[in-house]
Amino acid sequence: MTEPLLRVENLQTHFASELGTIKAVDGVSFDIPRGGILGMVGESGSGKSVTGLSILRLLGSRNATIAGGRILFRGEDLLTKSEAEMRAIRGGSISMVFQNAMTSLDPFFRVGEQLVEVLRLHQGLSKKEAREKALNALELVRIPDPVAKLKSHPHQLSGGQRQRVVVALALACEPDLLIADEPTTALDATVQKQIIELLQEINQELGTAILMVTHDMGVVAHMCRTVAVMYAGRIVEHGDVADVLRTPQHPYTRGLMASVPRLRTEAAGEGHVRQRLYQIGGSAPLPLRLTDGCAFAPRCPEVGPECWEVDPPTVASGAGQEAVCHRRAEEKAELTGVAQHVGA
Amino acid sequence: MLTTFDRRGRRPRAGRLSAGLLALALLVSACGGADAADDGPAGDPQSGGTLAIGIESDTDVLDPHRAGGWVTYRVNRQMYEALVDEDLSKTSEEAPIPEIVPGLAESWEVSEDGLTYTFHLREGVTFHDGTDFDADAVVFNVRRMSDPTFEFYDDRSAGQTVFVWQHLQSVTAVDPLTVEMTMKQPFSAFLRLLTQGGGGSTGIISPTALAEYGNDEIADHPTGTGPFRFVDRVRGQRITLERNEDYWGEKPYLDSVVFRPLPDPSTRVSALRAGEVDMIAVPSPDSVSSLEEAGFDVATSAPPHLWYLAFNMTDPIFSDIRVRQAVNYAINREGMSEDLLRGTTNPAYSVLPPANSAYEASEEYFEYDPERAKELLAEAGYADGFETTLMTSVDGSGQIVPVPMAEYIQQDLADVGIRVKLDTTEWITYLTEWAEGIPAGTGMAQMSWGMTTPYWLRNVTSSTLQAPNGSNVGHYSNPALDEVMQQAATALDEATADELWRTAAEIVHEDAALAPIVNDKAPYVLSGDVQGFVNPSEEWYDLTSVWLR
Amino acid sequence: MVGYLARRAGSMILVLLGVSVLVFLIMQLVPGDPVRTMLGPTATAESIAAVRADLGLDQPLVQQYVSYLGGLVQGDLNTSLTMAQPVAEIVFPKLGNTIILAAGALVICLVIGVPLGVLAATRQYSLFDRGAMFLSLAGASVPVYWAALVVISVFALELGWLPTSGMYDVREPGGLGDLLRHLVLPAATAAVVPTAVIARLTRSVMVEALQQDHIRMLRANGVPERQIVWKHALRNALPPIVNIVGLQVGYLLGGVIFIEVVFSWPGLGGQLYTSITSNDMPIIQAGVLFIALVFVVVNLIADIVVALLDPRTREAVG
Amino acid sequence: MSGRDVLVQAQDLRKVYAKPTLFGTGEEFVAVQGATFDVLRGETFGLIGESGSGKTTIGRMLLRLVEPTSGFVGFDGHDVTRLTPKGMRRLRQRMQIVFQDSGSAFNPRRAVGEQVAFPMRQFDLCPAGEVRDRVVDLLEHVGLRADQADRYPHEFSGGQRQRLGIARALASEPEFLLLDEPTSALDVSVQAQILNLLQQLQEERHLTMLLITHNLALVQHMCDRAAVLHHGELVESGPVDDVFHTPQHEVTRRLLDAVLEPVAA
Amino acid sequence: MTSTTLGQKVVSPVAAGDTVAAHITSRSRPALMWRALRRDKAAVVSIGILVFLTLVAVFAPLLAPYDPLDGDASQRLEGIGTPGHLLGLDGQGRDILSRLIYGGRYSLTVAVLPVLAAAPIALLIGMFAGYFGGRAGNAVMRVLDVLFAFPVVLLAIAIAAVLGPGLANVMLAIGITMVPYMARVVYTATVQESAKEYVEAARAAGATQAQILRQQLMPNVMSPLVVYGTSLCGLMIVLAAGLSFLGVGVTPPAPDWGVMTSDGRSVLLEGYGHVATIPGLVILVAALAFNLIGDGIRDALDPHKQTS
Repeated sequence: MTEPLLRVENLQTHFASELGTIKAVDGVSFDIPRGGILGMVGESGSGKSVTGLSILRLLGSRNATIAGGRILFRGEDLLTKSEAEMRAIRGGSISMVFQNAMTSLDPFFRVGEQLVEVLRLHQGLSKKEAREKALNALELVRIPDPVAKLKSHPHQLSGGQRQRVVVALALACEPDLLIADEPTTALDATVQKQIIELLQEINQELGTAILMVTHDMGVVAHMCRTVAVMYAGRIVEHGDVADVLRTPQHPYTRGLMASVPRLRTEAAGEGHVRQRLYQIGGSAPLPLRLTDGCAFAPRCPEVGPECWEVDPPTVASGAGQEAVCHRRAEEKAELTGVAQHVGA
Repeated sequence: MLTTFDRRGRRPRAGRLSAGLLALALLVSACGGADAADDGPAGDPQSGGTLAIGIESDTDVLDPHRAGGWVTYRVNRQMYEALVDEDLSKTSEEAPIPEIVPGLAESWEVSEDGLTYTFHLREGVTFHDGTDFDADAVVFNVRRMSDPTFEFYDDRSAGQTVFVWQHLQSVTAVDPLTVEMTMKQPFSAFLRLLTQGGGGSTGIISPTALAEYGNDEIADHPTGTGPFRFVDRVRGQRITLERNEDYWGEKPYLDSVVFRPLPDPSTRVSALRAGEVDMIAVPSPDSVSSLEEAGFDVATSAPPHLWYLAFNMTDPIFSDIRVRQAVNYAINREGMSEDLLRGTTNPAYSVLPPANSAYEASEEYFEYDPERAKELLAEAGYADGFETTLMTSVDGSGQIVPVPMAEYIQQDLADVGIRVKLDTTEWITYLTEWAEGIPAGTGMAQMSWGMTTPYWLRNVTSSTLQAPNGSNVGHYSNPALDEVMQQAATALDEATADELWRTAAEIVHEDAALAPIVNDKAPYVLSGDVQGFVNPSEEWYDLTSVWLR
Repeated sequence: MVGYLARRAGSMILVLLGVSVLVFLIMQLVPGDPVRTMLGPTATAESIAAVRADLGLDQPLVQQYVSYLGGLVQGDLNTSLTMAQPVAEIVFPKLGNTIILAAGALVICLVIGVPLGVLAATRQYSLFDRGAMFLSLAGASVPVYWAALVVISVFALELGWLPTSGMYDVREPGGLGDLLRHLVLPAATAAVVPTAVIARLTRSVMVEALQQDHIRMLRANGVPERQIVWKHALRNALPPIVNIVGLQVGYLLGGVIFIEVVFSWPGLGGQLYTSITSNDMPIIQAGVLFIALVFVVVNLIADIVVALLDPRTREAVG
Repeated sequence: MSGRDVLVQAQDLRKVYAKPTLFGTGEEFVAVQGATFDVLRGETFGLIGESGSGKTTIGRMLLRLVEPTSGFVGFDGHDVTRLTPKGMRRLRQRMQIVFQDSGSAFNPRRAVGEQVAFPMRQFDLCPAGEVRDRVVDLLEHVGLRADQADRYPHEFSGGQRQRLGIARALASEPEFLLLDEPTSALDVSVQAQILNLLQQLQEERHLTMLLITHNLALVQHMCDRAAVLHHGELVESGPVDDVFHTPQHEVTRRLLDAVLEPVAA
Repeated sequence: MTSTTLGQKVVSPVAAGDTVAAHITSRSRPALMWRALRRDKAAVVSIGILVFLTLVAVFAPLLAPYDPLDGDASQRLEGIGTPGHLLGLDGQGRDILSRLIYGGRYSLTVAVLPVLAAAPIALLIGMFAGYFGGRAGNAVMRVLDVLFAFPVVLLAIAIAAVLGPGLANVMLAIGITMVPYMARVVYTATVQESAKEYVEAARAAGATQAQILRQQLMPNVMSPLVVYGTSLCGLMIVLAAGLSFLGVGVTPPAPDWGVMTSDGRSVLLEGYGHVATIPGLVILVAALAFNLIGDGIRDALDPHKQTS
């Protein structure tokens, strides 16, 4: 087994609040191999963005602390690095793009200036070299007329172009890992698709690994190889995208998949009866974890008495697909029981 | 009080230090080296140097005819001279009333009937612009102030100087060095009024300059005959004068004089302490003793100044003489002078200020006696006191510290049961309101004023000069007094006039028509470098004798 | 740009016209007769009436105003009632002095206020932040004239470092150096309140600027914090700072009266105060008009600077 | 479908804004142009478009919350664009709007119950004494608790606020409901709740709805007919099946193509 | 209802859900604000100080050791710690402590009353101009522009000069001067709030203009006004003191703190610093307290602070 590019082990990120400690990220572990694309999905407040920010130690707020775990990047624990070392990593070997393309660029500086600033910072280039590389970066993200765009201010670009510039900025120093935090959420559907395709192409061309944080299963389906589903600060299910989407194991994943309206492929015909969507009741909890038990229990259609009291176990199913659920554990136990019985 | 010439210290530093700054300040004074006290004889007067005077407000126009107020006159006086002058070289102690001495007129005669004044002009005098001074120049100036038919007649000058020229019939140049003025009626105060400068003054302006600059612009180009000539003026910052090398008389020692307006008393004192000015007018009473301690000289005098209250005779309460007497008895003038004003004033018991030919000490009137005041009030039917209003300004020329003084009076009157509300107004507004007469509901109004001529009394008590047509703001009316004052004003010789004025003053006292409070000592504070400054019995001074060590 | 300037100039003229009407109306109500003041207590009613007629003060209000405006259009600001001097000769030098004082204060505001606000914002809720903001609030709560006297007593009298008052040494009026020495204390005192205002505003816009997405993007790209703060965040925060600085000019022009009085600074504020109380209409009219003019122009410049600072609006102006 | 009559009618609607620049008004900007369509009684009509396509402006013009520059809006025979303010106020009882939850759809300083009650009082729909009961009924009907009536907007989650928005819109017992991106700010699980609620209510109350959205799947799920907007102009409209299966216009095709279905490749 | 398994009916949210705000907030908005304000130590201390000063002023006759107007000139200017006179005596020999105690009656009134009086006027003007915009609103704002171009202190002096000195007139002058500033705050808030959807919702629900203004906008534009007004109170004490300094303010011998400061300034440099400094510090403390409360209210109204 080769060492993964990024290995997150039992990450704990806590926020101090009046209500007590909010465990926004509560023991999250995952790997991203070199060149891999991991999708991290979940609803707002599930801890997926905090996970992304924790990796680069960009939490900002003074009441946020990384309370435990390890973040191994190329084998080195980022949590032990000094702030100066982290600065060299940020934008150098790991970079990040954020949700809001419209505001992710400094409106007061030209696109070129912003690219050059980052390039010179990390690669110690001369102005001229940096300008050349900036142009390369813009070409890389397939922006039309890149020479002119270098001289543009962000407001002169369309939303899609701006997000391309943001991606260019993130990729300028050819990082090994790109953390994309809902990079397409604020974009129109057509633009969203273009950006996703762009990220895929870059992944293929440069081998940049991507951590794709999103709430949109559609995005995951279209660009990720593996997926982790987060709920209340924990990963409740992960595995290959094909497996998880086709045969979701966790009740939450199942609910999520069922509650999204789909485009029908065939005409419904006149006077058809509209079907209701599946709905997960209630809303996402605050990850306070005052008691043990499954955080999804209050909303779970399959909830059993043990779900309220005992942390659910991790259950593997198929090739690397794992879910954290009492029900699945029971079912598996039954199956193995049957198998053993049969085998015996 | 005599000016002391030989106090120690030049530009001394203030002694008190705030605790936190002590160390720092010590350091600084150690580095700078404290100024050693250089006691010793003043030595002989020497020429040269620039004297900087911190004055209490910016000056009005530098046009002697138009200008009002003492502050401006103190500047104009150094550049302009009138036909007749006062001898300002003596302190109040040496000369309680400055003697009338020749100015631009070397001598003069008054006709028997008191109607004709003949002035013999000084020869060889030139204005600062080189124009010769002669009889035509005098006529030109007088007509500017008094003859509406004259081309250069100026109604503002006329308005300011009407008190001088009110009885003038005509003015003629008999010959180049003789001027004759004819009066409509005898006017015993005329010569004294020619020397005055509280309102407009009669300094002679170069006719050439007047013709060149016109009535309005002449103030920017003062051109007189005086010992100092105008250099420049930066409004709000300074007025600079320099020695007139062609002066006909004793030339000043000083190369130049700078008047620097510093309206805020604390700032004025600070500037003096810091050595930015050599001399200041009107120090705050509380600063005088500490300035003295710090080595500054204080020159006081007894100018014709009276800080007084006028009663509203139309007020039902104050129309009662017993009430007016009670107020007079109730005020502790000594206490005010000593405690509040720290000896910068003298208690005043006479309605005529000391620097006045008709003055006589009249302490028998209204010495502090609150019990007597209470009795009088009880007699008048106010055993429980009453409520009234005292109007006063908050600042102003010669007003000393009007609000604390009014508050002091307020407390004294409260002790005898009179509850006083203060109505305070800024000076200029106050002047207007005051000149309109004391309004109904207000019992008393405060003012400070005075002239070296007893004629002044008429201004504030004559029934013909009741406000708004005069300065009798309390609408006081006493036919007997009017009669005496009329006689005094038209008396042919000064002695007779003075006697009559004394009678008049007595009537005013008897009637308790006014309440004199204090006489200002007009203190000036000087650095030890300033020598030869004399504070005479006037509201102004002469700078020719001043020199710098 | 030209069209914009023309529009702004038009509205400026309207504002100034409004100011002049307002001044005119208010001054009609101020008690006190300037002519009485001019002529002193011994003047007779006739001489007062004569001077009033001479000055046109006996005409109906509207006519007085119209003739004033007529004069103004021809550049005639009239003559001071109390100083018998053309208004322009009094007002312009004093306006100049006030502008010098205000400019000095402004420099201090900017040099101290902006960095203070920036540092406080980067250390939000720290001891430094709380201390700086508390101090600036305290500064704004001090009666200025009292502070002025304390400052004089310490720096001019006790320490003797600087002159107590005035603009120049009266004996030997020096040049720029002399002026600067005299400027330090009054300007510093005048700067206290606006510095507090600017520091507080700077802090709050910087806090906001530092929370913007692109700042996070810069952090994610490893840009050093100092560069983020002083290059990017401050640049973004600058427009509201420029605007508030423009408004502070207004405060300084009119609010330095206390400073001018205590420091005997021969400025327009103190002059206007005296003129209001002495009812010297022509001075007040001109003085207030010119203060308003400077204020309006400064704020126009501030608006243009803001527009030029922001590339999104730059084309609209440039 | 031909049997149903037209409730809302838009004819050649046009809206021109003066583009605000830093310094006053600048050039004009055409937000909507030539918008013509009908909404039939009882149906759900979808208005599809990307950001800036003018869909929200059209919705606001139908309710005359924005004055059309020109064109005609009919509502059950009334000429909406010409009604007097008073007449318009009366008509508003029959047409209501549910906003995208932006946190500002409710007055932050008034209890939500009061805000839901407002239309009832305004249109005098029930005696004052019964308002409270009716509000509670309504809240419970949309899935909220009675005691929440006294709470303030910020005490609710996004999904709950959207329920409140629906309750308020229903308070005046309208016939027509304008849904302006009602779920675009919500998580998918909450979106499903809201969509189901809307469908349920439509059935119960025979509502006519106009759904403004950029989400094509939503339109297909909810709507009978739809129109596609592009740069302020209607490029295509018709029954949802037709529009989605035989798109006539390039814009529609592009939008369909961009839908990312959560289906493993 | 066919495909749903869980949602038999539309399901109520369960207790575990909702946002942070829903958990920690109490019932009403004012209570919530008070809760947030209480956490701000500076604001709490400031409120305490002002309550204390107010009580002292109210019960002045019971608390003051001496008559604030009656002095003993022979003891004048005695310093801090003079037997019987804790804070010394002023230039008239009056007990400074007693004057301070009574002074609150003037200074606190001057601070609060003009702002209270100007607020409704400013509210009316600002909301009118902000909501209706258009020509009338524009005209109103142009008039305000004129007042902005007019330096505040000068305007206050001019008005005070017109009205004459005295407590009531000072308050009137200050009140008038403040109207345009407060109106602009209201105007800005009104313009901002008017664009929000709840206003549109009210319109959609058939609200009249008057209802929108009164019920929807007013409560929302009030809060910036309250914040601004509170800070203004602090400024007003200082401004009123300044007017006293220039002689157009509260008339002596009223023991107004501003009057006391300006009384004492002539002896400030003469070794009697306490006369001006003590009331100056009280003004500083009171003004600071108002400002800190203003800050506190602003923070308390900030939803971010309420929930974090």
